[in-house]
Parts: sequence; C-alpha cells; structure tokens
Amino acid sequence: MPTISINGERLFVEAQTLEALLQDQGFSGSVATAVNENFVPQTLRASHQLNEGDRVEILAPMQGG
Amino acid sequence: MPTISINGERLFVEAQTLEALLQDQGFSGSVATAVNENFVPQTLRASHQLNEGDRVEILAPMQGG
Amino acid sequence: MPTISINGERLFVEAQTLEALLQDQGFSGSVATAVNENFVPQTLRASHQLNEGDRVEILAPMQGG
Amino acid sequence: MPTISINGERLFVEAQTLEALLQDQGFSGSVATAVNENFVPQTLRASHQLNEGDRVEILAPMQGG
Amino acid sequence: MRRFYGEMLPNGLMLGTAQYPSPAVMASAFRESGAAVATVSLRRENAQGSGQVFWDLIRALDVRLLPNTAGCHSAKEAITTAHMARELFSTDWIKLEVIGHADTLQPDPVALIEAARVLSQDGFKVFPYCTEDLVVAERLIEAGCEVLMPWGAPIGSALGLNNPFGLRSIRNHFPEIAMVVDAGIGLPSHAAAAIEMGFDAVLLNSAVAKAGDPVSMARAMACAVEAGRLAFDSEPLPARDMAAPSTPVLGQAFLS
Amino acid sequence: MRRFYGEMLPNGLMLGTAQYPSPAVMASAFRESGAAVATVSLRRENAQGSGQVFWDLIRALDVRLLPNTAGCHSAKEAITTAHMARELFSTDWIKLEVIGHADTLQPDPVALIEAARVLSQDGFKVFPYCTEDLVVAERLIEAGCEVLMPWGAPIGSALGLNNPFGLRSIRNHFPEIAMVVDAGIGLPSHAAAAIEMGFDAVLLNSAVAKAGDPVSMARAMACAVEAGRLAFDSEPLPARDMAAPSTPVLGQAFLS
Amino acid sequence: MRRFYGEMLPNGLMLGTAQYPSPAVMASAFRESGAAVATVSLRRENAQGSGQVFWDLIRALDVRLLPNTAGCHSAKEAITTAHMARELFSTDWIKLEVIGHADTLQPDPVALIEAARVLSQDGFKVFPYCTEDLVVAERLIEAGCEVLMPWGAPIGSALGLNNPFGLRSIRNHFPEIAMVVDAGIGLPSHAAAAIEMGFDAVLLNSAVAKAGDPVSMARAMACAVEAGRLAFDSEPLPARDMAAPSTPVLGQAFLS
Amino acid sequence: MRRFYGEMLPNGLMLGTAQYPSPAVMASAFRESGAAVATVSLRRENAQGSGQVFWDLIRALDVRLLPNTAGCHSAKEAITTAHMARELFSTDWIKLEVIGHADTLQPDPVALIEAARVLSQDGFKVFPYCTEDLVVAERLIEAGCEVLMPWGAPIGSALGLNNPFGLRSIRNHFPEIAMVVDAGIGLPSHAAAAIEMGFDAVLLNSAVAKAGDPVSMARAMACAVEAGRLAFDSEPLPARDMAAPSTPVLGQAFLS
Repeated sequence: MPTISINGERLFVEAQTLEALLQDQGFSGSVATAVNENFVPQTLRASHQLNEGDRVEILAPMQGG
Repeated sequence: MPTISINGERLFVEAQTLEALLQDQGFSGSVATAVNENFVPQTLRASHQLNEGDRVEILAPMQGG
Repeated sequence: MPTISINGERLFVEAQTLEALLQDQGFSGSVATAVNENFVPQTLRASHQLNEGDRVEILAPMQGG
Repeated sequence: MPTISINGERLFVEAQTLEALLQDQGFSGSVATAVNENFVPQTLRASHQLNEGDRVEILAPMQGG
Repeated sequence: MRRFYGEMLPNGLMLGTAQYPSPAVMASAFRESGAAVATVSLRRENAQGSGQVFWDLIRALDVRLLPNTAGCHSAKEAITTAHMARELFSTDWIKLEVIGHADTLQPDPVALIEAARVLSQDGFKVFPYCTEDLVVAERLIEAGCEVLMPWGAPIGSALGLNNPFGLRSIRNHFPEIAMVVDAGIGLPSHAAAAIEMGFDAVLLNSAVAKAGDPVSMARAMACAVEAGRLAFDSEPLPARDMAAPSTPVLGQAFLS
Repeated sequence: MRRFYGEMLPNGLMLGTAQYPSPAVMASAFRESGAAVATVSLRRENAQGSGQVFWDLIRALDVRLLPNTAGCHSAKEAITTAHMARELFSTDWIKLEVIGHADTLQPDPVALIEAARVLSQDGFKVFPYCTEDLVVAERLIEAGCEVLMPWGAPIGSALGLNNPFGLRSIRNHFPEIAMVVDAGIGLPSHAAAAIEMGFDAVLLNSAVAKAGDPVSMARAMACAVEAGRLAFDSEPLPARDMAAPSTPVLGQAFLS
Repeated sequence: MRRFYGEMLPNGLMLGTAQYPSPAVMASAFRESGAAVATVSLRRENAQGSGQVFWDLIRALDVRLLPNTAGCHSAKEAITTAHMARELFSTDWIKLEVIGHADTLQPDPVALIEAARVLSQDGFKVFPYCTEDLVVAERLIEAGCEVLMPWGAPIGSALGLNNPFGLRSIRNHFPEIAMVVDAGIGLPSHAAAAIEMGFDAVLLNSAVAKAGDPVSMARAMACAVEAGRLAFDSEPLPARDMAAPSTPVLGQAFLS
Repeated sequence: MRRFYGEMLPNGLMLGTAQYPSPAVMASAFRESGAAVATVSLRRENAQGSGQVFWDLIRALDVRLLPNTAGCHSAKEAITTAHMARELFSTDWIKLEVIGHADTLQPDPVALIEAARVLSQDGFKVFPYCTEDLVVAERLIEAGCEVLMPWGAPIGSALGLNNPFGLRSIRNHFPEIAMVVDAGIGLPSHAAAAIEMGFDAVLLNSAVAKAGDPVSMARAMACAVEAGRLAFDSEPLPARDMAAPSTPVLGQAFLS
C-alpha cells in the first residue's frame, strides 16, 4: 500500500492507478492531474500506475488575472 | 446722407436708423448689431439714429470652438 | 500725549516725532519705518509729526527666501 | 604553405606559428590575438602552430564608449 | 458631475463647431457623439446671409449652445460680443475668451476678470477660458463665475494636459465649482484623464474636426468622457509603488 | 486590430477573474463590460470540489478563456501547468507567466523564452507575459509566439504605463505581432493610451476587481478601450508645440 | 548668461537666508556655494534690536542682496515694503512677491503687475515672482521689469519643474529678458534642467536650508548651476528617438 | 558611493573615448573633467600599427581603463573579446556588451548572463551593460557580477532616464551592488538625477564627444555628477504636494 502525496498532503492509499485514486478520494468534477511534476492527461489516468512516494497534483479551475 | 462703415466697409447710406439700414442692405436673418463698439439690441434698432462716421457691426452665427 | 500703535502694540508715548519715538523706544540699529502704511524715509523721521492713533511700523532685516 | 585569413583577408603565408606570422606581417606594437575565434595569449603565440584555413584576428586598442 | 449654473448636463462632452471638412460631417460628429454642448461664435454677416445656413444647421442639432467671444483682445470687446451672442443665440451662457497673447491665444487674466465681473452683473452665466492659475480662478469666482474652463494646453496643440499638478491643484482648491478642461486635448486618453481628476467636462474642437475621421473621433471622445466619469464614480484602486500578485497565492501547486 | 493567432476578437478588453468582492459581482463586471476574454487559473482542488462552482460560473459567462500559469517560477512548472490548463479549460491559449522576482512578479526572461519554445512546439498558442524588452520580444517571436503581452507597470500597482518610450518601441518594432498591455493599468486613461499607441488589447484585473464599484469600473474600461480603438482608427491630429486658433479668424468683428 | 538690469553676476545661483539650523550654517552655505545673490526680508524690530545681529551677519557674507516683499497680500503693502527695503538694504533691487493664495503662496497677477509698474517708475529694479503665464509676463515687461522670476513649483514643495512646457514657452517668448526659476527646486537635477532650458539663474532656499546637510547641499546646487551653464554653452547633442552605436563599427573583429 | 569590485573611485564619472572631433579634444575632455574611468575598445590592427597611436594617447591620460566588448552579438564572441582586452589593456575589468538588437543595440539578456558567468569564473570583474530588468539583474549578480550598468535610454539617444520607476526599482532592490547608469544620458540634469537616485556613477560618451564643445560639456558632466553625489549625501528635503512659505511668518508687518 503506497504512501503518496496528494496536493502536498501525505496519505496511505489503496488505489493502484491515478483514476482509482481520484475516485477513492471523491474527486468528481473537472480536474487536471500531474504526477511528479509531469502532466497526466485524463485519458491516461486509468493506466497510470501509482508508486510509493509519488507526488500527485489535482488542480481545478480558479480565479486568475 | 451719412457715411458710415458697415462691417468695416465705408458706405453712403440713406437709412436714418439701424433698422432701416438692415432692411436697405438686405439683412433679413438672425443677426446681432453693434454701433461704435456698443451693442444695440434688436428692440432698439428702430429708434437708433445713425450718425456720420458710425461704425456698424452686423454679426451672424458662425462656427466656433 | 498721543496713543499710537508700534508694530501692532498700543502705547501712550510722549514723543512728538517719529525720530523721537525711535530714540525713546530704544531703536538704535538699522531700521526702516512706515506710518499708517506709508513709508517714512530716515531723512524725514525728524520732521514727521505723530498723531493720535498713528500706526507705526519699525522693521529690521530678517531672513528671507 | 598554408592559406590563412588575417583580419578577414586571405593570405598565403610562410610563417608556421602565430608569433612568426606577426613578425612577418610587421605587427610590432600592442596587439591581442585570436585564432578561429579563440583567444591566443601572447605567451602561447610562439608555440601556436598555424593550419590551413585558420582565421587569425589581430586586434589593437581603439576608441570605445 | 456638478451642475453648470444649476443645470444638469447629460454628459461631460462639449464640442466645438469649427474646422470640420463639411457641415454634414460636423452634424454627424454631434449626432454620433451625443455631445451635450456645442460651442459657437459670431462673425460679420454679408448681405447673402451666409451665416443663416450655419444657424439653421446648428439649431437642427438640438444641443445646448455655448457661444464664445473668440478673437476678442479686450474686456470691452468681449463684453459687447457677449451681448450680441446672448441676443443671437437666445442664451445667457457665454464662453468668455479674452486673448492676451496673439501666438498662443493664452487668456489675459486681468481683462478676463474684469469682463467676467461686468458680464456676471449683467446676468450672464460666464464660462471663462482661463489657465490653471489658482489666484485668477479665485478672482473669477469672486467675479461671479460658477464655472471655470482651465486649459489643458495651448489651443490646437493636441498636447493634452501639460501641467497635471496645476490642474489637480485648481480642481481640488475649489470643490464646489464646475470645471471644464478646455483646449489642448488631442486624444481620448487626455479627455479621460481630465475627468478622472475630477473635472466635470472637457471642451474640444480641433482634435475631432481635424482628425482623419472626425465622426469616429467624436465617438471616441464621447466614450473617453464616459469612461472617465464611470471611473471617477467607481472609487479607483489607488496607485502604489510596490507590486502585488493579482492571482491569489493560496493553494498554489508545486510543479517544479 | 490585429488577430490573435488568427482569431478576431470583438474588442480589446481582457479581464481577470480574481479578487472580486463576490462571484456575482464578477459575473456582472463581465456582462456589463462585454470583455472579450477572461483570464483564469488553476489551484489545488479539495474533495469538496470547490473549484467546480467557479468553473460553472465561468462557463456561464460565455466568454473566450485565457488560462494563465500564474505562480510558476520555472519553465518546467509553467509547461506542466499549461498542459493541465489546456485539458481543463479546453483551449490551447495560454497566458504564459514565469515569475522571476518574488516581490514584483516580474517575468524571468530566460525561462519564459524556453517555456514559450516548448509550448509552441506542443501546439499551444502562447501569450507570454513579458516586459518591454525588444530582445526578449524577438526571442519570444522566434520561439513561436504570435502575441506578446508586455507589462505597463508591476502587477497590481495601478501605475499605468511606466515606460511609454519602451512600449512605443516594442509596438513599432514588430508591426505584425498582436500585443496586449498586461499589468499595471489602473485607470481608463491608461487603457486608452495603450490602445492609442497601437496595442491591440489590454489585460487588467485588480483595477476593476478592487475598485469601489467593480461593475462600473469594468464598464469604464470597456469604454476606454473603445475610445482608444476609435481614435487609433481615426487618424488623430498630431501634437505640436505651437498653438493655433480653433476658431477661423476670417470675418472677425472690430469691437474694441 | 544675461545681465540683470545691466549687471553681470558671477554665477546663476541665488540663495535664500531663511530656515537654516543656525546662522553659522547659513554663513557656511553661502561661503561654500559662492552664491551670487542672497535674498533677505524685513520684520518688525523689537527694542533689543534682534534684527541687527542678522544684519551684521548678512553684511559679512559680502554678497549681492535681493530683498523680498514676502508676506505682502496687496500692491500697496508690497510697495511700502519695497521702499523700506530699499532704504534698509541700500539696494534698488527688489524681489516682488504679492501673495494671491494663502495656501500655495501663488502670486496675485493683477496686484503684481500694478506694484511692478509703480515700483519701476519709482526707480526700483523689480524681480517679480510670477508663474509661467505668458500674458502676465508680457504685462510685467511692459510695466518695466527687465527680469522675471517664474516659479518651478509651489514654494517649499521641492517638486522641481512642474510645467516644463510652460517654462520653455516663457523662456523662448522673451529672449531678451533675464529669467530666474524661483521656488519649487528641490534637487540639483532640477536646477541644472532649468539652466539647460536657457534660464539665467535659479533662486532656492528650503532645498538647501532644510536639507540634512545644508552646506553640502548648497555646494551641490552651485555645481548643478555650473553644470547647466556649461552645458547650455556647449551646444548639447539633440535627443533623438532612435539609437546609434557610440563605438565606431569600422574594423569590427569577427569572433563569433 | 559604493566600491567597484573593492576599488574606490575618485568620482562617479566614466567617460567614453569614441567620436571626438580629434584626439587632442578627447585628451582635454578627460583632463578637464577628471573622469575616473575611460572606456576603450578593440579593433583589427593594420600593419601600420595605427592602433598604437591611440594606445599611447590613452596611457598618457593616466586614468582607470574599462575595455568594452562593443559590437559582440554572442556570448562566445564577447568572451573571446574580453580575454583579448584583458591582455591588451592589462586589466581584469570588462564592460560586457552583448548586442541583442541591431537597431537599438539593446543587450541580449540570455547571452549576457551566460557570458557574465563564464567571465566571472575566469577571474574577470564584469561590468555588464543591461536594462533595468530586475530578474536579469538578479541573474547577473548570481553569475558573479558585483557591478551592474543599466541603461538610461538607447545608446546615443540623449533621451536621459526613460524609465525612472524601473531605475529606482533596480537601484533599491540590490542595495549592496554598485551601479552605473550607462547609455542615454544627454544632459547634466540626467546625470545628476541618476546619482540623486542612488546610482554610483554614470557612463557617457556621445553626449560629450558630439556636443559642440566637448571639453566644456565634459566639465559640465563632472559638475553634475558632483552635484548629484553631494545632494545624495546631504539628505535632501522630500518633495511634497502642498506648498509652504520659505520665509518665516512671525513678526509679519501690517502694511496693507
């Protein structure tokens, strides 16, 4: 069971893929993902295996200038 | 028969009053008048006697900034 | 014995002339004088009679910009 | 006998070294040298062999802002 | 936006009527810009009544008129001209110009104050064309003026606001007085800047009439005045020397 | 007005979405101003999906989106963020920000050029936030940028156009390139001046969002941009040092 | 450098004598700067003769005196003060100040012209403190003034030259008249800029007297005036919009 | 005044040696101005040894030399030139110029940083000619530069300080770094203003060499730099918006 960081917070997770992680953590809306500072497109989330120590970023739209 | 200046031009005129002068010279529209650098209102033109050497100014609307 | 004002202060004075006034009041250095807002040159101070209510100004050099 | 370029001009020269080239060409004052865009210090001129096609720059002090 | 002698204007754009390529272009410029006020002048009429054509045109614009005393070099001349204008244009508004310097058309402050006093007493509502001089402004107000028209720059120069400090100063020293920046405006940014400073209106002529396309430039100026007015009423963000992010820094991702 | 990567925009106003008192005020500011483009950003989402509310709001605006890479301090970070933004906002437009100086948020020219090159090759349409530096501009264009976004002044400063010479220079040296003055604009007169110089658009945020009344300030900026655009297209009267009368001097009466 | 009523001054620095931390500092400031002229004033003397100390000090400076009429609000008051000053300081030079606005100490142009006329007829050599107004300038010259002293900015503001256009204009319109920029100068660069424009001198006081180190600031101003004078006489390179290399491009090496 | 790589200079004037009407005039300009530093360059020598005449002349000036890499368009070229200059002029000081834009001679920031890093590691004391860009400045400092030379305006333009905000900003952000305003200075008031802002020196060439009288202009610049230095060290009176009398109002006479 890998320890990964999601948006800077360390968690023990059961999910093996990025897709599963998003579902387990309850992210349902429009988000974009990166693992270890590399973009992971939506279409590759299901096949993207998570490894111990991965740093996952899950971003959503926000206000900007 | 007095010699007066109308808008800077010297003329012999028969008119005795400012009103008559305007009629004789064919001014029919909206004009304002001054004699010898003093304003003569429309209402006083009929009673305003012209004298030898008078300087009459007859002004009309024009463009301005 | 006239009441006059010297530099804004009212005083009873015995002096009859501006010259005498300056001496009585102890002004000895370089000053210029005005009475009732009119300049009184040094050469006329001796002959300048003071009257009741006169406003005397006695000015000296000062800093200025 | 190599063909080299000196300050942009192509020449057939007999000199085998940079030092010899300077002497042959009559450069006697304060100059600095580069061959093929690399600086060649004064101390290395005697040992710097010239090759066919070398581009030699010989620079002197000039006005500058 | 302050009232002009008690009168509310629909907007802060005053437009001159001189120097257009044609009367039709002038009429379009007024229509398209919706200018609140048109400045007009007087000239010697000839027997053909050529001034009447302009008069008919100007009445059709259906806009508030502000006659001027352009070209007058003395108080006396300006006063007589003002009286003639009042009768001719049926308005007691008068843009008082007394030229003091032939080259720059800069106003003569002494004659201006004198003429303003006489005309105010005669019931005129005087709009004096002046500089940003605070003391002259105070004298004009004492003379009865409820409106001031300081220049931005010399007439026809299109230089904009030459002395922003002086204009801010005159604007701030007389908070009750309606003020129009007259002369020198060449671009919409100049007009907007004047209104942003707190001026109630701008008066311009050559910037519009002598542009390549006077009609669209007239619209540009109307937009600029509206922009300035809205901004003035919106309590703008004050300028500051230091920088700040305009995107909140919370929740920043670490992707590096 | 030049095209932006081949696309014609209805007007030259680009508006940020940050720092408004409320989402409703933001939405009104967009509606009232008719801004052609809205800038947006990305942040870490939480499980409650709080970013989705903003997303729904922004889609309802029905406006072209321009996501930014605000907060990125390296090329790598900006590139990853750009990819995430492209997927999330379904647009290949990206406002490329690579912060080089923490205080002033000034861009890092070296990293900016590098990121612009990579992203252009990846099919992005890059809008780089840059300074008025001509050489950096040339490198950005070589890197594939068809649009440049030089600053007016530091972000959030409201100082306007700090270096008019530099801005005129960058505008004139690359006549084919669409350019947006981004950052520093505080007042409508600043926005109008930028467009009058030949810039195609302005991008602003805090001047609107942090005004006392953001909605009317948004309208003010829209008016200013329109004013600048009309003026630029109207061939304005050139400024000149000397003065000229704006009333014709023919037929001048002698009343003195 | 023009003459002042026929008199050649050794340099273009005129310095006030007010507001120094101490009389000794003032004396050093004059010595170190070599100022050509000292402005002085008048005040009510008391029986202790406290004005005499200053008088002794000022005579020891061995510098041309220019008494002022500071604090006068009417022509009458200024005229009387001028007469008193002439007697007291044994000079017919008078810096004519007639305050028109209490806050800003801006001159009253009407009273100024009147007082200048009366004093000129009384044989005074009038140095009127005025604004950059061309028409007032012309009236002052007609009144007999051969020198004008337009302000740079309000007295004591240290803002420098608020209206460079106006100052250039007044300087260029009256090429025969000696002119001094009086008031508002805060830094040497302001003083140098005034002289570079063609002004003959600057008059300043608080910039020196209220600096942390008045003596070295006085020297700074002397250097600045000299710099401006030398530059004006050296036919400076005109500014131009485009760039040019300052190193000749002939014989450029190819090292790349 | 900060040290330049540990070295104290007698004053803050650096003067170029190009474009003078004659060598004799150049020599006089240096003698009369007492400039602390002379910039020099390199060019292709011919067999007649014409560069040696200049070299003899320059050594006779007895002034610190600062060779430049003018005309170099790449880091490589600048580095090679720097090495040649170090040997030729026997100094490890180098004014690093890497041209990025042929017209304006604006520096290429990327190549500049690269060359600065290599040269610093090679023991050079690099004086990089740069813009007012804070981020480039920071990179240059990281690369080993202890001195920066931001431009005032394009080389040879005589426009002065185009972006005072940017110059103040770079000056204030790196308080430990010695800085020279290089390029664009046309008048003594520009030079004085730079020093007043806190810059340690100015470098100029065409303003002096191409003035009608280069020698007196050189003196003017020396005076201006001294004026600025004295003022900076004298704690100047801060500017303020409002006005204050510079004559004490106590004891004011009543003469009206």
